[in-house]
Amino acid sequence: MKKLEPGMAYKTSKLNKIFAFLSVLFLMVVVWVFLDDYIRPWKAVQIEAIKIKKAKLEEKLKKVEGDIDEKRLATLQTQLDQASKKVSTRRKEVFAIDKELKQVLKEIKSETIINGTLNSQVSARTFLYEQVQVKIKKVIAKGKEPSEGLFDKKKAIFDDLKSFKGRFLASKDKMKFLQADQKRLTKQKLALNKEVTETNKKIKEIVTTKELLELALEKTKMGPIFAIRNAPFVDFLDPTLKIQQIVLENITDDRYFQQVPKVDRCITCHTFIDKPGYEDQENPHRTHPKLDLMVGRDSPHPMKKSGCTSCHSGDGHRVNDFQSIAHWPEDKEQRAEWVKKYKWHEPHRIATPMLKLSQTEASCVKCHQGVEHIPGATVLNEGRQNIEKFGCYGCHKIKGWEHKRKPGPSLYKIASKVDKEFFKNWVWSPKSFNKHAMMPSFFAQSNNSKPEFMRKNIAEVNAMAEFLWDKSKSYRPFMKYTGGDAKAGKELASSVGCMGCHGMEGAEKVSEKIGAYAGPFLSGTGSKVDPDWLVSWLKKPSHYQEDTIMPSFRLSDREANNIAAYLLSLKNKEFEAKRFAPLDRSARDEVLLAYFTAFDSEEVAHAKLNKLTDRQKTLELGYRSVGKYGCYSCHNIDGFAGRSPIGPELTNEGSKPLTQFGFGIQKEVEHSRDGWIKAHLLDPRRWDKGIDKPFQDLTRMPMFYLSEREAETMTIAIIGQVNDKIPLIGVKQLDAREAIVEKGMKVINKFNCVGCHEVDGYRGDILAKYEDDLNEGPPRLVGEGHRVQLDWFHYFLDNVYPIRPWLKVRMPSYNLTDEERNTIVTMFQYKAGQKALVDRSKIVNWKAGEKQAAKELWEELACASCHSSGFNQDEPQAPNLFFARRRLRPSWTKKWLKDPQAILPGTLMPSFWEDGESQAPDILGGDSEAQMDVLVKYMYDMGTEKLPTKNTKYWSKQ
Amino acid sequence: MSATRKHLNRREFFSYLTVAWVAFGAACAGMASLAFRFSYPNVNFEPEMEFLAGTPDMYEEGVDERYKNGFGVWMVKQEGKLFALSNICTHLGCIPNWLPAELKFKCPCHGSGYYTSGINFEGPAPRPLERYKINLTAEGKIKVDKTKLYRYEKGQWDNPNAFLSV
Amino acid sequence: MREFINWMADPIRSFPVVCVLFFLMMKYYRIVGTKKFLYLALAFIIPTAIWFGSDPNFFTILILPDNIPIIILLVLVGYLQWFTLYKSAENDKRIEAGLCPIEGLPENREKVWCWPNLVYTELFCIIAATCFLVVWAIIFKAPLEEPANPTWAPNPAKAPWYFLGLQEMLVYFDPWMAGVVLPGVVVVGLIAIPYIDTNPKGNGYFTIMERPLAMWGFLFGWLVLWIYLIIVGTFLRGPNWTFYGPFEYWDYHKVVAEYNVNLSEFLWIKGLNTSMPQNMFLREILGIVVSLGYVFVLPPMMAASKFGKGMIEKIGNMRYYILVMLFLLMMSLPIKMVLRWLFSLKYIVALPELELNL
Amino acid sequence: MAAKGLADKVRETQVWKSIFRHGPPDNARNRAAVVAGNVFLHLHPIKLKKSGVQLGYTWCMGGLTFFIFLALTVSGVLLMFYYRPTAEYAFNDIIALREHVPLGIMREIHRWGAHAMVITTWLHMFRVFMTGSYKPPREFNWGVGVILLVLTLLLSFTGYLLPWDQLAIWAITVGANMAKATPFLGHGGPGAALAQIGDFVMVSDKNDVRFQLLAGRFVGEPALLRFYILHCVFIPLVVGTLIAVHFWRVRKDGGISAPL
Repeated sequence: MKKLEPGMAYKTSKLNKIFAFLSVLFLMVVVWVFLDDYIRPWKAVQIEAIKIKKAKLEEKLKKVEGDIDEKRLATLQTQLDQASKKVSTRRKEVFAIDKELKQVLKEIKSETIINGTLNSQVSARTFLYEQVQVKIKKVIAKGKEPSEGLFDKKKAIFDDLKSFKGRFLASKDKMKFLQADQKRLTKQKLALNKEVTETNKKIKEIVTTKELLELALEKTKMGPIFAIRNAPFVDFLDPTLKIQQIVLENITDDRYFQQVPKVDRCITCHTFIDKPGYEDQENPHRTHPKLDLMVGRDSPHPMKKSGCTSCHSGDGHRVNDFQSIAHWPEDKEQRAEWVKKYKWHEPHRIATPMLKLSQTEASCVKCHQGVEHIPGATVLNEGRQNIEKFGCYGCHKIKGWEHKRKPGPSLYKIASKVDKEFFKNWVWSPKSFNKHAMMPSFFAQSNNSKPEFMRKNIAEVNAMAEFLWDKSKSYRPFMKYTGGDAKAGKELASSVGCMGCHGMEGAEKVSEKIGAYAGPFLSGTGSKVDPDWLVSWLKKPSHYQEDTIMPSFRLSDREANNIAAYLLSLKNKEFEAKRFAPLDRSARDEVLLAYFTAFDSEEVAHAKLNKLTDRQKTLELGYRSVGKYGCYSCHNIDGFAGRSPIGPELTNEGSKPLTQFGFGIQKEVEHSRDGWIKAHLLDPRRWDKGIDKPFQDLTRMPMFYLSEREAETMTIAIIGQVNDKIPLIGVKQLDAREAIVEKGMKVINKFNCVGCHEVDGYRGDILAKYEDDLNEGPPRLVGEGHRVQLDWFHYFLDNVYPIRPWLKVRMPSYNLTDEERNTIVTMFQYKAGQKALVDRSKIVNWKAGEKQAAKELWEELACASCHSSGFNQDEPQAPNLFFARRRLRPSWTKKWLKDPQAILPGTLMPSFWEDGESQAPDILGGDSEAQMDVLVKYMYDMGTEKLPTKNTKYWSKQ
Repeated sequence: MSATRKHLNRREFFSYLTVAWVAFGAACAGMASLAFRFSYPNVNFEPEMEFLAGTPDMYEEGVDERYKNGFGVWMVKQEGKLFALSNICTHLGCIPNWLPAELKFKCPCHGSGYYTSGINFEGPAPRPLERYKINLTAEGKIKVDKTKLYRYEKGQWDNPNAFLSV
Repeated sequence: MREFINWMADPIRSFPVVCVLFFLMMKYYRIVGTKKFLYLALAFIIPTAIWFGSDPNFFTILILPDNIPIIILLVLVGYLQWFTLYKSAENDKRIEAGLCPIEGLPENREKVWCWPNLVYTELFCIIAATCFLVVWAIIFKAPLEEPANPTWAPNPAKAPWYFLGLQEMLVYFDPWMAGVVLPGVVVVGLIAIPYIDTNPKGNGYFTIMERPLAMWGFLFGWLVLWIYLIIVGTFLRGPNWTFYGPFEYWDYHKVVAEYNVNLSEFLWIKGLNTSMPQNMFLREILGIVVSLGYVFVLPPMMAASKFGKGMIEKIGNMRYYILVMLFLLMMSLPIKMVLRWLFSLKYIVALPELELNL
Repeated sequence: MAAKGLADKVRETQVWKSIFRHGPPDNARNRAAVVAGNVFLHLHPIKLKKSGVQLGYTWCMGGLTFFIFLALTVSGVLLMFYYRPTAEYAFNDIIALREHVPLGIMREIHRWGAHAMVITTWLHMFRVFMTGSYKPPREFNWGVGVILLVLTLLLSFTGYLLPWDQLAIWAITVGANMAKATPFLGHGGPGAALAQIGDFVMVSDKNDVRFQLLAGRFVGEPALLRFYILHCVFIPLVVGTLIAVHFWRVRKDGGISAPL
């Protein structure tokens, strides 16, 4: 052991060495902290952004420089030189003015001082004077006489004040003179310099853009000042690289105890998101692709009001790395790319990861609630339409969908419509009867195909049939099928308008194009329904079911029989040949027993079962099975009114914690909300795969055989159903007008008016059939509330008569209630922003010569050649104008005359006043406006007040 | 130990100790400066410095106090010019009151007074009130930008961005 | 191999193994407390640790930021425990030879200047600790999960790691025992140690030979009942507080067959094959008797033994009974654990009517 | 040499002398003066047994615990600049600490420091037991130490709630539910059912010890505020006081222990 100093445990030098080593280590760690804190990924992104901006500016500058007319600039330059020379000859004058101006300015300054002093004196004395006044008043109020001294004082102050006021006003006057002098002199000086100033202005006009660009370019320079501003430690002074954020008061984040204003810092890296001109860049430097709808300053959703994560979801607070924001890749390729580039992994512990880019529209529903259709949200609308098509809302409650009718037909009178054998086979496998059937398949699926399960299922289906037939009310068709011409029937069915709601066998291509889904696809009808029932149904659907939406096409008996003949000719032989297995009583009892033992012991259950008769047992199982499979959710079934739907509510599905989705052992399903929902929609029974479940616990959600696209769009619509509490100010509020329109849209959707009519650009499915000539299809309704008079409209909906008799497609008669009719009419009125009624008595007031001119014009333009009804016996090609008086609004008619193509592109109505040029220059001096006015009057003048009925001959004048 | 050796030892000792203390001091200073930097937030949540103040036809001649409480700005229309006047007294930052009867802004703290134009005429205020950048957006709305100041004494009130001609 | 370790790690098996290891360590501390042993152990532990870490499932749990302190703790405890044994072995050899312990050597009892010796030492520790802490902070981010949501509990919901021993106890005891009584007893017991341990030897130096009872008792509580349970709670308890082997994936849906039965049910249903008595005290009579016996009969019985007599002679009645009570309460945890694993015993006394379960 | 000359000159100025009243500590007198004359160092004895400076003996765990306590105090005070203990802001402020507040590792230093303090405290106790240093005359100081250990755990536990995330609220919920089971005082504990006279329930979920701890029936905003005050003010004050007692007793009980 080495000798140590006395009283020392260690050698001092050794201690010092350790101290030195540790201190240096400490210093290094501190440097590390500095760097760690300073280097943040978003800074690199912002520097990249500056570089991009610089490149863009340089490019622009080059272009602008190229645009500058060098020659002109040179001439201006010489002009400027000349001007300067000229001006310099006036130096003497300028000098004199300058001298004078200096004197005036000096005087102004001195007068300002005097003025200010006087002003303060006046204010002070005013105050004193008021005080004395108050004193005097107080004395008087006490009932005493104020002393003389007080009055003297008052007078003294007043005199003083008056004199100051006088001086103050004099000073102010003087100021005004002086200021006028100053103005005059300045003007003179400018005038002397005029030539130079003007030339300079011209030069500036040419180079100003360039100079502005140069100035902007200067700002993108990353020189020493830039480095210092952003250097560590001093970057609190005024950094150029900094976190940018949007604070939203009207949209909040849910903190469960409290709603907190949303803060989005996405723009820290997505620098150009709201700036047009960067569409060609890679993310994050790209401009938002839909700037006119989103993010843009003038769009309906400006960035500062709507933020980013309100639509895209994700953790907008975070900026430090790519991962923490919870970005989510669109597909496998992007996922691989991100993993490589950003070491991306699925975000943990974040309640709302970002939506996939293609699913962003899901968020629209957050704020746009209670509407049928969200303009611009194409994919979402498609998804919602699919939800309607497949009737998801029947079994799953979704807030805002309560008004929808039950997706399936009523089964109240089922026994008179189809036979039992058909029913059983149909329920067992709807697709085997009609591959377009929307009824989903419950049986013979992946999870219940075991013989043991099939046996029980067959018993259930048999029991359900018995139950329904037992409950079915009797119905007697009012018409007999007498046979008909199937060919004529087919022709009629495909042209009269059936295809607006139904797809049709034999016209698959057209059906697919139209994509109608309000009614069933007409296939194999002959193997399905009773002929008498069919004719009666076609003739008058409400006879069988009061609340059906199927309208009457006012078919003659012949026509009805023809269509029936055609539909009955559609047969599915294969299906007809099917024989459903008979009721297996032991299987029935087994299933029933399982129900009973759920709450009772075996013995009690057996006793209960044995108490029932054979029939009762079957009916009991039927009742329970209808309940088990939730048939009543989609169909009206006697005895189930008021039962809540069978499926879980979907209103907040998009906010359900991921851990609450049962992924089972399905490892190939993407571990995300949308992944689960889509997989579930495509094959609901997949979760049972590889799991041994008892019969009663099998997944019951049926198989819809959805296409990939349908499942994807429906998923988007469903994940948008979140429970984010958006404050009222953040939600799109329907104003009174929009609310009325929305109410009407619901009715219009219910009766599927949009299956045939395109309403201001919305749907009009059947028009797909008339691609070649839109005029052959049902009229497009553009500004319909402006076109027609409301009382007529109301009348028409109740008493449909043919307006365009040359069309093969027919406007059917609906079974509307008064309220529904009113709703539709007011909807169109508000949609077009029109007043209720037209005072027809005031339309026609002829001035001298007008009527004559109108008549000439009528002849000249040969109106009657198309609007022939009532004028000649020619085949009409346009509506009967005698009835226009009640139907059309004058203001619309004039607009229509002016430019029909602007209202209905492709219409046959010619434009007689193209670009305001009249084609009849000699009438009324060729004044287009006047011509249109008189023509409108003429039409109303000859029209009749009478309303036509369905029996009115359409060529009549009455 | 010989004298030289002792001397050497001493030098060696001294240099190690110096390194130690210099590094230690630097590290501590670094820590302290980090703590200092910590007290400057990088983002803040104060109200927006830019706001829309309606349309020019909303204003009557004189002083308008609509945007005073929310944004700290008087909108003043005078002699065909509309401008946005700061409501912060140039003396010590109090907020003056607008006295419509006397047509002046009067600061309650130390009695500075300003004309409608914002020019000071009494009390201790060293210079006129500041004006903010004001211009029209494409939709014809008035936009006031408080980040840009115009000061009378620097001759900046004639800047085309300091007022709107109405 | 991994399967085997997963299987072994289950507390049912690993607890006895740990107990045996502890026994071996204390018994042969003179072998354990040699540098040669340390090197051998390191040669074994380091590759093993690397092998463990190479498993993705275990690695995920291992580097959870909140588990880092536990790893640090384990390394420190492991080394310091060995160091203690090493020092003790050295001292005990000297004491056996009739020498004083190393700390008692005159050169170690010499007085030295506080400046620079102590002040420098402290400064070194401070700088080193600061560096360590800062580097730790730079490398590992503090955990932050979703915002607090009172309507939805994450799975598993774990207490802070230093309380995981207590949370593990909750598996075997009702909250009032595991959460209130036992921690209270731990604190009171710790405070009482100096007043119970009257052995004057071993003050100021490392030794095991001179104070075996204190060392065995304390180290059992510290290593087995505290550190080991924290390890179990951190690394081996997953969602639903279900057991997961170190190499097992934390599957939220793992179900473990577990059905526990009360002692009273054993007695009446299985033992006597009758129905449970209505009166709750009668129903639980066996458990009550056993518990009271454990607390009140066992100590005097032990006092009557030869060992007990010796103890009482040395430290007196009062100290003896306090010591025995503390010891019995400490041992109640391993006893309950073993009973749970062997017989699926839930409660010895089950009086849910009074919220009194044991 | 020049540097040395400068240093000597500095040492001769009035300012230096007014602060340091002794020469360089390279002789006995000055070494004593350094320790005795400095308010921060006079906690130490002037001379101590050699084992007291040997890391192999002390492990320096007590000293480190104290240092970490100080480091936590400083970082904690700085964190308070940016943290508001309300349900509305707490979580966002914690995010802010990482995302945009300068020195983004401040929260990490505080959190890991808290864990480190728990570890060093335990190891300190471990060492003290191993060397039998609780034996007379140090029994009382051992007791103080045990209480300090409990308080350290409580400090850490109360701080656990402040980030106001799922981890925090549920860890505290689990922890606070233990208080519910306190015999006689918690409404879920044995004996609570006895404290009832007719309709008058003396121990229920709205007046038991858990309610007192959380100022409510569940972990909500009042609990957050309460834990914040306990974490930042109350427990640190108690700990500080007890640390003073602890150190005082270390000196008075004969310094760091050594064989008798």
